[in-house]
Amino acid sequence: MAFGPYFLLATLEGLVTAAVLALTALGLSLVFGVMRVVNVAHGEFFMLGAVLAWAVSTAFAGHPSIGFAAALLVAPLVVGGAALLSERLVLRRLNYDPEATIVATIGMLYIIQQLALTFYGADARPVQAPFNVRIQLPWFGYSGYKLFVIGAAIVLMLATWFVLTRTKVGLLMRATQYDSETAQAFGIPVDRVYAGVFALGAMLAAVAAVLIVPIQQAHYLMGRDPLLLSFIVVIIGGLGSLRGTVIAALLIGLSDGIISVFFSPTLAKMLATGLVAMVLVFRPQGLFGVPAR
Amino acid sequence: MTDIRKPSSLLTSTISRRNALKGLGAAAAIGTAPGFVRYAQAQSSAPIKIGFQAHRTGIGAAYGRWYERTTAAAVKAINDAGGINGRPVEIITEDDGTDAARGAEVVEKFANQHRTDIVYGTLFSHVVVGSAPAAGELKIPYYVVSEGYHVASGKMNRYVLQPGITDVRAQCRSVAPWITSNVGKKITMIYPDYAFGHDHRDFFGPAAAEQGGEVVAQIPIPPTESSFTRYFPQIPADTDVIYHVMVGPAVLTFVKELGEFYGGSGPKLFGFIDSLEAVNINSPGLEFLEGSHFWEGMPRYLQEDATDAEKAYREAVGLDETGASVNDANDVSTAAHMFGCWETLHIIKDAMEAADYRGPEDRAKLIEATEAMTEFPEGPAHPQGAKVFNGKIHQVFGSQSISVVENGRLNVVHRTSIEDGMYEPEADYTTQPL
Amino acid sequence: MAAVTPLIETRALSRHFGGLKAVEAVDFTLQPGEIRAIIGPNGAGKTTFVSLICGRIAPSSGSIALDGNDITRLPAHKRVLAGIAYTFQITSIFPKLTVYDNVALSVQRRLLKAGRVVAGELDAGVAQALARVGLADRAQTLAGNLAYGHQRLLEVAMGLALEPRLLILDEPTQGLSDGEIEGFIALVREIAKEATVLLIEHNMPVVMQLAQKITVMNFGRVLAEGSAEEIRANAAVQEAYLGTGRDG
Amino acid sequence: MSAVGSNTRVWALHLGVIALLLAANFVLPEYHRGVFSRVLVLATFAMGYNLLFGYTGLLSLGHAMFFAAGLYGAGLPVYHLGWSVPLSFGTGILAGGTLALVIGVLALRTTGVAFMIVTMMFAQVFYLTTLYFTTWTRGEEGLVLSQAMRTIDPAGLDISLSNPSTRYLIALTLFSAVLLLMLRLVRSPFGRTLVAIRENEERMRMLGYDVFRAKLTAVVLSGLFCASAGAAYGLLFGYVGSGFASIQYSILPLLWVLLGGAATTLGPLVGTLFMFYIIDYTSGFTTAYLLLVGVALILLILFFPKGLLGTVRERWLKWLP
Repeated sequence: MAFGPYFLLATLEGLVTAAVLALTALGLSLVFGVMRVVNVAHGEFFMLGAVLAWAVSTAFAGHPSIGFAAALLVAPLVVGGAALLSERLVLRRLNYDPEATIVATIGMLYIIQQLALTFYGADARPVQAPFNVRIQLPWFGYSGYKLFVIGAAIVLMLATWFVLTRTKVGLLMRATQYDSETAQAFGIPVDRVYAGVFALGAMLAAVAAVLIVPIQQAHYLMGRDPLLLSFIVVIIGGLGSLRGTVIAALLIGLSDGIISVFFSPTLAKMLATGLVAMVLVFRPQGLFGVPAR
Repeated sequence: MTDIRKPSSLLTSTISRRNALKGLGAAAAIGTAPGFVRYAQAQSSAPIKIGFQAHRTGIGAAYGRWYERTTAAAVKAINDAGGINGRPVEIITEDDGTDAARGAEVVEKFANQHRTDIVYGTLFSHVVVGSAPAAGELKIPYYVVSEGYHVASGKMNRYVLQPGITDVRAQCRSVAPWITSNVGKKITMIYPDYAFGHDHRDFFGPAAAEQGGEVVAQIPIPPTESSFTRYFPQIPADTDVIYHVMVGPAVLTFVKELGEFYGGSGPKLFGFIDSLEAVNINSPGLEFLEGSHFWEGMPRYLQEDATDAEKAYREAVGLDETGASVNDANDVSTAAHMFGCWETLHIIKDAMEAADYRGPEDRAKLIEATEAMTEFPEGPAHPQGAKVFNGKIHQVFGSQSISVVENGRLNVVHRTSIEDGMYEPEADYTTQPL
Repeated sequence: MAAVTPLIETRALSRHFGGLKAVEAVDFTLQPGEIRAIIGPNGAGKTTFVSLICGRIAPSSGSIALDGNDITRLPAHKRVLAGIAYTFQITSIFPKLTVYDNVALSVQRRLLKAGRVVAGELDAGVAQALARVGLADRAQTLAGNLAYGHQRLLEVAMGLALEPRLLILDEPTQGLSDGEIEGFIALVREIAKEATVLLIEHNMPVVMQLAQKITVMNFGRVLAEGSAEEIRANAAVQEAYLGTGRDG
Repeated sequence: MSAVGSNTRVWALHLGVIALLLAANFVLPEYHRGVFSRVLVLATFAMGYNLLFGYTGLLSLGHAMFFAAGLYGAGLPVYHLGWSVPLSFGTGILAGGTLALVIGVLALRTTGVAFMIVTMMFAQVFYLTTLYFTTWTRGEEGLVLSQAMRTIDPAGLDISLSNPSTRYLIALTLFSAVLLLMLRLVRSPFGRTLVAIRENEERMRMLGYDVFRAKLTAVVLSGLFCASAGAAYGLLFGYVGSGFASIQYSILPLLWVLLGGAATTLGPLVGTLFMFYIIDYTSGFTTAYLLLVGVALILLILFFPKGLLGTVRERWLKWLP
């Protein structure tokens, strides 16, 4: 294939990766930014979203778009509920101590994985896309649904941005993120903000997962890669920076896709990962973070 | 030694319970001291314990589930027919988490804690390789059902055997002639970028070349990958056939994206069913596989010419005619591999009986008896078909099926001969001390 | 010119944060043995200025010399070894370690510089520093459990234990009671016998009692410099600071 | 700080633990002796991690690369070049130390969570490298070091590392050496320096400490300890594979250390043993053992937030190092 179309394809693929990654990472970034805890179970919330999407969509007969729409609604709600529960039962009692939270969320990771294995099974299961449009370009065919995923992610990101910057809820979150003690002093229910943020973070991961399952199947071990990549995106983007998160997701999604045009795939992955690490080494505050002083 | 090396009638699956008991009686009669007789009788009722290293969790869990079912069915069949040397077989299962390090620990647990007679059952190559040193050191026979080329390569040790499933090197070789003469000569290979994929790369290419084929491109995919479309442009335009072998849950994506990329007009496909084990071939997104060909270790769908042994095996394991569980049509089996569990357990039975195995002190004899085996005829013990065993490299060779996807079914179009897959052995375990 | 080389001399020292000129073109000299106070309204750049001297912050331009040797590019820890000690404006101690351990870290640093750490010398050094600030009986308390005033004293003790040539105290009396301030003034006089003291202070009576010379900063620049009387009389200072001042 | 009385007590405790472990070689049932052999090596890995995480306060998620550097650094020469066991053990440690130096210089430019992510990414590169050079490493599948390769033969003495007792004693020797080194280290001025850096880095800088250098030293020492564990693991148990370089082996030492008690000398051993046996035990009676492990972790951290020994120290034995 000629270089031009090849590059176009790599870019499209990179955009899909970036779209899903941005949503997942945004959830992690919120939790990380506001609560200052590392949620190792974030990837499992993603997986749970995918598994639920399968369960919900197969429960609906008829046109696949009905099941998909239902999944898009139900999966995030259930995952958010689960996250809320674990926040109330565990994280709050740990006082959000960073190290204790790591152990606790590793524990949650095991629990969620095992429950998925027991009740869902070890198989990779596909979910039907709400529509099946194959767009034939002069050089290759491309999935119309993938383009939809990019669009949907943009809409969801905009909605989140709106909530964070234009609503009272967003203000409470930002105030808590800025300085939780002062926020508490000003009568902001920090405790409830934390619970809400944790649930919202998980829901964003779940939404991303519902969007991706028609492309990548639901599997009980699918949470690891999104977790690692999300962490990278959050840090590269700069903590708590929505714009940074999006740009970092684009950077990682695209670099991964485009470098693979030039090198053998595994070597490309090595280079892309090393390169992104070096960005962080020489700009430790991330691309859009403010230097400590 | 020389005696054992000759195939005897005991090695065939025709052995009946009465014969086994007769053999036992003879053995007991040989022991002259009263103490010995008592010992033999006590032994005779105690079960033979087989440690089953299972992938219950981790990436191999889908295979592990069916390996467990097949194992349970085979053990039931063996016990119903009188057990091994008249003793019942007991399976003790430990999860290895599909992890190499845990695999070795589990082998130690079997040998030293559960005191099993042997260890058996592993599929994933890294677990086999990780566990092999422990088996060798503890001198406990380790029968794997893995299809990796590790055992036959000579890199394991004398206690590791693979008598129930053909290795990947032979699989590659045996499908090469059919592909080059029926599908196309210019071949692009897509395979995972680690050892299993590299075996395909290293063994299929030369085999295809021998047949006048040519590998025009090799596309290794990193194992951490979950999306594949961007690799497809590397497939040369003049490719006749894409040879794909992927494992792990991402494979559905792979197949689906291939379909989106080419629509109906791409090169022909030849794949290893490893990709789609435990996956319904009629899953959404897989429609474009229609008309493509697959290697199958054993047919997933019940074929019209299925032997009686095959039908009996399928019934015992609980497979419906589409290769799914009789209890749940969505619970698709790993039919192309799991037959190896059934056959391996029957080989263990035959070898134990040939070695007159009584307990862990006879493990060396058991290894020698297994090494002495040469041929397994098709039958209830070997429903997948006849096989030839090479005791020097501890590896069995059988015929392979090539199937086409027609109307959402996999129909066998060709069966390779055992000779198609044979290669020059590169090792000899029998020279190693026991 | 003068027979004595200044202990600290800065030339055109500046530090900008984005558009903010926190410190701008400051020429400053400090003679050995002085007690110098730096005063000025909040945001005048006092803390940034002393941070430039001790090396916590790198300057945007200008130079700093210690004993006539340029130390502009010297990292902070080497400046400490060269004799510049800094106590933080916001108490910076090791709250989870004992008072003893806090001071021991200073003594250990001094001993490591000289050679090796011998347990006896360590104990003696810690005891001495704690005795000088009056915390000898609190050695085994966790520093985080000390009362605020005592934490400030601990900070000073950590600085003292380094046996510095220049001790920079950043608002040391903030949050201390009147009684504690009395003791503190005596302590600084005691310290000044061996070391030069550079003090940022808001409490004017303290400044007036201690400082031989006062430097007034405003908007990042030096507004005036002189004795207590001169500063009192300076119209610019009155306007900028004392006139609207907090403590009169 | 350390009164003479507590000094004796501390050494007595550590030597006592080592003596107990030595005695265990002769009384433990065969299976558990094998388990302890592995745990001792893995606990050494955890101790190396603890030096950096527990004492210096640097949370790395990339320590699998140091363990694996030791594993491959020792395993590849043995396998491909036929080097002797002691020599390749040395190259394994050297490989880990060199890697730690390079990674340290780069990663220590970052702090906090960025440090965690950078180390994780470098480790990912290392992991992919072991896959990329499959020709040499056999990647995921790995290499078996045969028993013949794992024999030390000084002056005609044939010492096989695959003999259970020999293996146990070698593992114990390594563990004891690193444990006593750690004990000395954390009670030395350098150890106090690391702890103080963990507590308040800025203050340390302003007390005249070269913080970067101290942290780099900690990274290198940590890398050396972890690599020694990796090298020993490969040589003692005869398997070298990419799995040991995966993220899982970066999370495990963190988990072991947090369970046992961060910044306690014996915590890594306790945590590793505890984690091993809880998995071994629960997997015996349920297939859903990960569920129980998860619940156990959460309960543990709720009721023993400082880890097992950390809590013991906090509540009862204040003198525990």
